[in-house]
Amino acid sequence: MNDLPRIVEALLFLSPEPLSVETIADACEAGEGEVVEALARLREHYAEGWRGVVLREVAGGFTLATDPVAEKAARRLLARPRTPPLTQAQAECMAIVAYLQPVSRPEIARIRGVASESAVGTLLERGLIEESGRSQFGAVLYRSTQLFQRLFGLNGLDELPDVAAFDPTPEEEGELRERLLKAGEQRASA
Amino acid sequence: MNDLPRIVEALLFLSPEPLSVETIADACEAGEGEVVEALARLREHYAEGWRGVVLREVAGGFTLATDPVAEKAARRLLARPRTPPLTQAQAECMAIVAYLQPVSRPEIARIRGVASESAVGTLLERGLIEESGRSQFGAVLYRSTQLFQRLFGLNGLDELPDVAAFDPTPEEEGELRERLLKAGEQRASA
Amino acid sequence: MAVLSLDLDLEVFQGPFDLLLTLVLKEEVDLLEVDLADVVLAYVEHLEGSGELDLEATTEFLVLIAALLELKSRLILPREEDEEIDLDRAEAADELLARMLEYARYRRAATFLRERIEAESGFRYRSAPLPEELRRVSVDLAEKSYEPVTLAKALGGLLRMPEPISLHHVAMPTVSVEQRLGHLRALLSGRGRFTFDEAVEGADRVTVAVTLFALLELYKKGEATWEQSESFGPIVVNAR
Repeated sequence: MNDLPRIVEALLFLSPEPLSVETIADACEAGEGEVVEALARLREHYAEGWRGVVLREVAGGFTLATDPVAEKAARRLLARPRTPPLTQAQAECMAIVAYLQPVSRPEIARIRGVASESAVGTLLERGLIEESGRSQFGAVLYRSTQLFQRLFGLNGLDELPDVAAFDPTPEEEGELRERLLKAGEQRASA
Repeated sequence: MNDLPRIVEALLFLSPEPLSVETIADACEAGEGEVVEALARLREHYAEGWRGVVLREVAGGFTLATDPVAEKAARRLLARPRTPPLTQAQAECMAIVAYLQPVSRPEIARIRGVASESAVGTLLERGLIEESGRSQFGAVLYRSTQLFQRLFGLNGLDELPDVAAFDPTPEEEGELRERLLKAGEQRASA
Repeated sequence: MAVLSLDLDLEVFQGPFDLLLTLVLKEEVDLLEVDLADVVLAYVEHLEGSGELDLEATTEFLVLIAALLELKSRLILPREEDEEIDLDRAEAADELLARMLEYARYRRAATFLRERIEAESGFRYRSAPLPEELRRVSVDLAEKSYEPVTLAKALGGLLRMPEPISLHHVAMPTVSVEQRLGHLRALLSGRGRFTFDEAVEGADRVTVAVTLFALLELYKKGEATWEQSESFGPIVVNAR
């Protein structure tokens, strides 16, 4: 039994990009002729008509893609926002953007006292925040989205709860942003 | 001809995370019974042995993964090492979190008898554990993640073997104690 | 070299480490009389001699020595006067064994997990971006999933000023056990009786700690005893 068609299928499954016969042959340490043959066998299997995934030949080579029969279900599945619980880092970044928007990534990092790339990236990817122009120094600014308001059950940003209840120093006067930055600087140096 | 198995296959192909029967049923607007049946049909096809992709049940849902037969070729294609193995320290911390979660870092250190900062840090970074609130004394608590279940091929935490299974048996324990004592007597009388 | 065969040459005991453990477990050697600092020194010497650091063995050693230290400190400071020390000792030996067994449990569980991740490493999951037409998330499908109060809490937490950094511990300790021993002996011979607070009046934390250590040494040598009528109450030291 020849494993090559199986291996080729696995590579096509994993790769986000179409694969050329040459690339596949290199990865499998096989001849291009053998790969062409393996692809032909795969094509047969995929052509049987019961599959939800199809083998396509496009400009750059071969790739697997979903059959249009699944499009409606796919949209229902994937268009629904994913809402795993927020980690502490994500919640802090989300709070900073929600209360101080528009706010830049360096500013978020300064307030938290730690680099916040990955948390901000996740919030962007989940559609909770979005870009909103650039600061005078050229840094990308972020603001919260409609989706954010929906997922937190808010009708507007003015419905955000008062921070004072969780503020350890309510008697202190001053701008929220400034005080956050000050605390952040101390955290960063701690 | 029923399209459901095809659609389910397409959804599994697209989704970045394992899908529960319920989620699939929602997306397909089908009954859970039908989905279970469709999954059974898919499983048959995938079990035929010529496929490079397998249907797996992990982390509370179904997902597609490549068969280990393709591992070497996949590594060459993606130039990405496979999941790095765990060091002994990491594995011990992982075991303590998996079994005792939520558990704090001092508690992990108490059981292991040594500070475990760096191993816990690596597990956090690799997404195998995550924070889960704080203990009554203010220590951060940790729990295992979905990714942990996926990488260890577990369909749920209940698939972890009973931790008592790793206890020395009463005989072994008695033997251990006795051996220590006997060695002591011999040396003491020598 | 296994930790258990580490050779020890102590005042009350000569032989390998595992024999010492055995004798402590059998209560044939009084843990109170074992100088654990010497055990640690012997191990450090052994490490220096071998020139390499075996992490596993060192971990094992630390677990054992930590358990012994905890036991010993409990023996030195009985919680209630009328509590039988012998009872404590038996309990303590059992606890040492229990702790070793608990660690053994998770060591074995760790082996299981390592084998498991190894066996799973051949399976790879797809992580390709979604096709363009499926990338838009629908706001209409969104339902309330998070509590707004978590945001206020997160932001409020960020307003908390961290403690200023203390450089206190950087200063080199200049006080030795010998010095504090001298200080305590002077107090003992002068008055025969004093409180711990008097002995450390105006001293910094390191000095307080070293003084406590010196006091334990005096007790061990039979020069002093102490009493404390209630938790956190004054500690009265008497010449013996």
